[in-house]
Amino acid sequence: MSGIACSFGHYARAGTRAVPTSQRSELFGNQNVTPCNEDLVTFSENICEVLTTVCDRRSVHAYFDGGNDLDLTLWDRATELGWLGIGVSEEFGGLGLGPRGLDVLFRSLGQNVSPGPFCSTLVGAQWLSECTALDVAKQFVSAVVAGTLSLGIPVAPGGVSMKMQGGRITGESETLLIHPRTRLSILPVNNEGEAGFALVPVGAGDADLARIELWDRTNSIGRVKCRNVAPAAVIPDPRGRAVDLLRCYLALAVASDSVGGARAIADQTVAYLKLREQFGRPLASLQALKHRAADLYVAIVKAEQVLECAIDAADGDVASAGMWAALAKAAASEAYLSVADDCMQLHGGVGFTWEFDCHIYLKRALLNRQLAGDNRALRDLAAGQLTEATLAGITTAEFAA
Amino acid sequence: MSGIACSFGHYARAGTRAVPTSQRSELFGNQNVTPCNEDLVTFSENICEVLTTVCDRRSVHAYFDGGNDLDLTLWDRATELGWLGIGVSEEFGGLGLGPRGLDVLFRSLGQNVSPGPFCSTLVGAQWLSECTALDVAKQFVSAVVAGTLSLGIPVAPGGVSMKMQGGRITGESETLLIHPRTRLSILPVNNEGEAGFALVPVGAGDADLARIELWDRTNSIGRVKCRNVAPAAVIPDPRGRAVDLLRCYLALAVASDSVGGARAIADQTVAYLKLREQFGRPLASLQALKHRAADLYVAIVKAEQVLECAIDAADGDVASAGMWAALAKAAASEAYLSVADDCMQLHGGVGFTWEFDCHIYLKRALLNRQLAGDNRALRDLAAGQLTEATLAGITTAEFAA
Amino acid sequence: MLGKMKGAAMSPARSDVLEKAADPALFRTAVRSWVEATVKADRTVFSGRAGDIFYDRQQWWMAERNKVGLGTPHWPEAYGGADLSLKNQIILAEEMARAGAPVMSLFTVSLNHVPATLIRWGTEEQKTRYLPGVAKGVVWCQGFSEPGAGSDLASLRTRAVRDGDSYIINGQKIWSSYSMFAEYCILLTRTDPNVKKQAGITYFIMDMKSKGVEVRPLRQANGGAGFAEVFLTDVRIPVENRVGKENEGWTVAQSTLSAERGILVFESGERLRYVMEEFYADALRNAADWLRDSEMTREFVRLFAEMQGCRQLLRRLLRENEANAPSAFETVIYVKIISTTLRKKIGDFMLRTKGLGGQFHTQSFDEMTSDPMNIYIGSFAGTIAGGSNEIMRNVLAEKVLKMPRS
Amino acid sequence: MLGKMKGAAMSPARSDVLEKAADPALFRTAVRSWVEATVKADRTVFSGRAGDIFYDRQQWWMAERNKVGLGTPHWPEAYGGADLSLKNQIILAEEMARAGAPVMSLFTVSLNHVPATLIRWGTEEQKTRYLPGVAKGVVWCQGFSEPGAGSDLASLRTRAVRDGDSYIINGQKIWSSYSMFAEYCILLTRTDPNVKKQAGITYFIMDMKSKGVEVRPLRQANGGAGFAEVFLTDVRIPVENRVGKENEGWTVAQSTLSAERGILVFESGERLRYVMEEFYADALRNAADWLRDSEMTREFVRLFAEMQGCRQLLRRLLRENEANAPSAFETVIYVKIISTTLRKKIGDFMLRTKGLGGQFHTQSFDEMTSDPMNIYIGSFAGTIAGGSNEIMRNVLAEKVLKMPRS
Repeated sequence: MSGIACSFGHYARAGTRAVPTSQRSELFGNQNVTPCNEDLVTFSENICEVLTTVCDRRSVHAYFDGGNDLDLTLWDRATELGWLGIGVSEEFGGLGLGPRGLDVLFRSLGQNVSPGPFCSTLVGAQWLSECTALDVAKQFVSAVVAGTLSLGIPVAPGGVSMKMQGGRITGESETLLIHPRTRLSILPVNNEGEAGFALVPVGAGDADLARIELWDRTNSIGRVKCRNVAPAAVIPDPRGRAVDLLRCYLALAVASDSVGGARAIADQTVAYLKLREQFGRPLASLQALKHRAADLYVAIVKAEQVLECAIDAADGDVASAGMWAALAKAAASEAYLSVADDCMQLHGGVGFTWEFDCHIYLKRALLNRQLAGDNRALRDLAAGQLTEATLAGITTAEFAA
Repeated sequence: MSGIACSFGHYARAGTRAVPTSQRSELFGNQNVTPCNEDLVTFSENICEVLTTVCDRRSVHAYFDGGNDLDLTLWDRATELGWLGIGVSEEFGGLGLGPRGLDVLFRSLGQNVSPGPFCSTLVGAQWLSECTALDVAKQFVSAVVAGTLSLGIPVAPGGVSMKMQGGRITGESETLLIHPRTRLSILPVNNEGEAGFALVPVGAGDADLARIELWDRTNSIGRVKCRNVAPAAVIPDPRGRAVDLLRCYLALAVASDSVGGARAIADQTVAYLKLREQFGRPLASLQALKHRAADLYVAIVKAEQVLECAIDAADGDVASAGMWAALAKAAASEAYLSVADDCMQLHGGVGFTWEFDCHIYLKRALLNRQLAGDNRALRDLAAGQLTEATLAGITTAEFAA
Repeated sequence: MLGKMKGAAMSPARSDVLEKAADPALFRTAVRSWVEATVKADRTVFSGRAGDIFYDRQQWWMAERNKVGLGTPHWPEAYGGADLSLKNQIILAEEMARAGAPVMSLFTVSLNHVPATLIRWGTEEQKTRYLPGVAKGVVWCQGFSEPGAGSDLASLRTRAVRDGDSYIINGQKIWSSYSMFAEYCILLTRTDPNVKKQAGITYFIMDMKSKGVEVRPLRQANGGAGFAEVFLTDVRIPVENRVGKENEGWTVAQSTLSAERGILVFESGERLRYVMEEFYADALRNAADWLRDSEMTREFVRLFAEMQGCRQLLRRLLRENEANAPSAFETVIYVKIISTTLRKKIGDFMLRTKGLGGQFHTQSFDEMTSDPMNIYIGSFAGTIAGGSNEIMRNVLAEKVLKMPRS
Repeated sequence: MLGKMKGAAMSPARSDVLEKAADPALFRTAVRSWVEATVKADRTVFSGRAGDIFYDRQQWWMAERNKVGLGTPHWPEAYGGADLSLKNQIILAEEMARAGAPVMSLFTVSLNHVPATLIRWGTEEQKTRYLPGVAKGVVWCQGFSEPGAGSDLASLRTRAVRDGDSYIINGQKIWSSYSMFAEYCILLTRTDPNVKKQAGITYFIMDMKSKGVEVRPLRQANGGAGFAEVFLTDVRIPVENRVGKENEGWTVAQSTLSAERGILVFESGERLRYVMEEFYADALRNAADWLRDSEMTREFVRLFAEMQGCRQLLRRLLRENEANAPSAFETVIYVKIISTTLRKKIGDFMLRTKGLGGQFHTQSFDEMTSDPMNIYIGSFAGTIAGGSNEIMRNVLAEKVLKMPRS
């Protein structure tokens, strides 16, 4: 274990800032400096190491079959190790690594098809930290970092808003990405004519969460039915910036999860092809399968590179960040699905059994395709933004420094 | 040479009906009976045999480079052998084999990337034989069968019509599929408010043909500039049936040409892979290339089968014939292009040279994609017809017995 | 008309439906009205029932078909079949598809593989003993594949050792569909490990109630449990249950495998037609969002055309089979690759039209022919089993295109 | 600022542009204003000229670049180069792309392959004799591939036989770009046919004016004539023109080939960016039909994203090259496959947006960077040459994914 993961561990376990700010900025840089790749790689390796132990194949399968509480175990471990503060800035007790830090975490979680409310919570927290008044943000974001609060968010930001009248919300929400135990959700509202979001307590008598069972059992969604519920906070969004940012962060998270998952199942498949013999030789020695394997990695690298552009843009806070995030999510989730699909095929018969991992990755890939919005809609959005920028004579293809 | 091609040859050479009707219907059946596959196969083999001699690789390349008049040579030979009457019925001196006969011919021409005004002329004649008054049809169609008349037709029926006022046409036509020597063209007109077509003399002083050079030099297109031209005949089309039929026949012709071309270049590529050695063994023994080759044929068979459905429908004169023709053309031209593209790649360096055939097939495939209308437009049309039929409770998936 | 019908009076099972067999149009009408009425009854009998009704419903359906002589419609009369002409078999399959009648998947092996094998290779005693049971609903399974012998079937290692009047079997089979329900199993074993792998294989009929047979259901990726592993420990099979000679089982097995290329696939192609037509009609009825997206409607008509082309290809295969045309060898490869990948594409397309809703898990109890996720995930059974599409490409390249072996 | 600039005063060729090299922002500005002004002049000089102006224009452009010390910008100063940092090389390439400056394709070999080879393996005499000529516009070609040795380069058969102080060469080379214009050729020959194929190869510099050298231009699929066959009959090459030792040419050639993986590809990625951006801006200006078809606009933004991802990947490659990171081996494979197939897809997309008009043959005289048909057909040069994408997949599978050789 290198010093970095230990720092994280120690910092979180102590519950206070164990690593002095100066030392941490040396490690990860401040927001103006792109965090050094090596640090992020080490960080990522450490997360992987933990996930490989906690979230191993056997545990994931057992969770998939309802046989353990891996989601909760993982959440506790993530709290302990400080993962929950990776993106948000230091004033919330976070590490301030922003989109690049979140990418590292979501990629690892994707690699291990990990369950738990990570995506909705950390996307929601990142967004809250940037879109709400500091006192509101502090209250909720700090609780997320401390592991005592998880959040629900819309599956596809930009959908139908709930009506809010006289400070109260009534009605059924659109579909939310939300863990069954989550007690607070970000909901789009139309507050007497003004667009915005509300932070709504969930699970109390007047705001039931109706779960929807998914083919991908590593994720949870549902709808909230509100009867005259008073939100914990309201975030006005008259110009639609907040909804764009929420979609952007969610899209990035799904893209990271997708490339992580794609690489993991591809690696697993190549390993399987090396082991499995047919006609007296390993499948991996067959040229047609070699080319198929090569194509998997080409597809993954293509998606990873688009994602890289999108993270750069979000990290650099450039105007086209939302466009790139939308394109990255579309590219990554499609690559994930095509890779997972071909990996099931390349596994042959066993790949089609419940006991092998293929179907778990495939189902997660299928769900990812729908998260943050349908890919057609996301590309339409991107085309609209590209048009606007082009007409204004602004390029979207400049790299953020 | 089997008796069938000899019959054709003899029949045409004699200029009269040398084969008694009874005997011919025994060979090819009358219109109510699907012509026996075997006869068509023999017929097709005979056409191929002739084309292999007349329209060999060397001649096509020379034609492509402007070094011979293969288009005209081929036209003369086709006239002699009676190919020009293959589709139209006996009252025009034809063989009455309809869409199925035309398919056989166009497929063979496509196989050999043959030049000449076959597509526009035979599609035009078939259409005239069914859409015009018998006397008008007899005049023009018989001339086509006799080899003394070739026709121009719109590249994409359903486009912009020319204005016709007081029996005269003025203006520039849309793009036509038309041979430089062709002297009569079918043009869509708006005849004082009524939609229809006109048969317009071309090449005289008041109707210039402006040729447009194509990447695919085996085809000719151009536009006609009319100055107060009196058409040779007018075909009113108030309900749009004629335009639909023209598009249908053209789409079928392009589809046949496409599957013929695709199969030919695929065969040639597989033969090349067997000859060419690399790393001390034939390329054809490499499994990745075997799978690629297999995929070529799968793509071709898929397109051929859709075309088969479309020919069935046109032959059976079912209501959905136009829909199936549009879908077949889209499928076949896309398959052709993807096959020709991959064949160039599979040939390696030599495939990229002017001396090899790949580029000729590739360019014809690219042009085919645009003939009879853009494939997106054709599929939109098909979707519209499918919707109409479905709403009316009519199935389009019944085979024409 | 009735008087002219060939052999109409010969079979006691001849029914109102079968009596029309001489006239395709009348036969179609008769089948249609019978199947529609019966399937409606099916919905009454089984609607609302809980638990795994698959087995009951399959047996009920076999019994109903039997009542009108359609239990084994494509079999020769000599073995209790209706001996339908190809044309009538096509009509029957079309009408079954049209009515959405249950797919007889429980009986796939008994209806197709068993007769294809026994009629050619079985002893008279074997035919008399086993074939009549099929129409009565006796379920068979296939014991061919093994964990180490899938595409490379001939490398199978389940041992059979002669011991007096019987053979002792030890080994493990996998991907054995519905073996948990089966009374008998057609089994491939290795009797001589010291010769070329194809040369040491022997073919048996195994009673699934034999001591030493253990069936462990395998769960599929889509949650279903249609196949199982079969463990064989000192299972004793009498010599009279051997099919063909010792060590000649590979040749016998070729007959078994040829059963997979006929009317069976045809019917599933026909069903896909109705799935697509109904899907489109539903979309129009509900003014589905995706109809306003031309990218989607174009994709739909493209798939619709592929489906129609695939049906056309299946018709060609049936004609070629009937004529014993050598080209059937090529056609069946195209059918396999095209139909299985088409099913996957259609499943995926439908899934996308449902958006997020396509990801909601529904506990459907039917054979789930029209649930997009089931079509999509289930499609892998098609692209992998029965000679994976990769093997098919090898065969196409080497046997049809004559590309040299590496 | 000027005073601090490392080695600024050392080179007599230091120009106004190069003087800014210490500050990337200033350097960019200087390059931009120089290149824009010069390219505008280019349009004046060459517009309206008939005939094959390719050669003249390339030479003019090299001369212009030379005036500001940018003839061989990435070379070490010791060999007359500007010794630009990687950062500045990137800026230069970006600005060349931005301004649509001519691609220096005539000098691809002399600018990249020749120094990559000679600086490492050449004698002092060879370096002094040949390198300075490059900036003055001396054209080189590459004599590597043969009709029977493309992807399997090491199986080349052009013979070189020692005869006193020289070697006698006989054989045939193919795909030799711009060899019709070349003064010199870097040539691979077989000197020992009796050893492992890689072990008997020798590397030469050949004067193209030598007796026995015959160049026959080959026409490409898109009508261009950029490459040629080179026939060698009893060509005499003096021993001092051998690069490296006899029979060690294969090792030398690896340096030559490594030249293809750097800033050269990077610039072409940058150019693709502007092609796409201008294409979209044009479409908007002209309210092109396809903008109203969401299938097309979605495809465009997908390709736009791929293009951006490819540029990102190229930046990674440059960083890895600079750091001598072993991962560059893997990255360069991805770059090759992704950039070449992307170019093809973009060409095809643009073609489709033009409908039938895309099929009209235009007699464009420029390097045709933005004609869709030329991009599309020309893209095959990329997917085939420099190790076909099929070879790349083999290497990726075997060397990176460690899948065993068959």
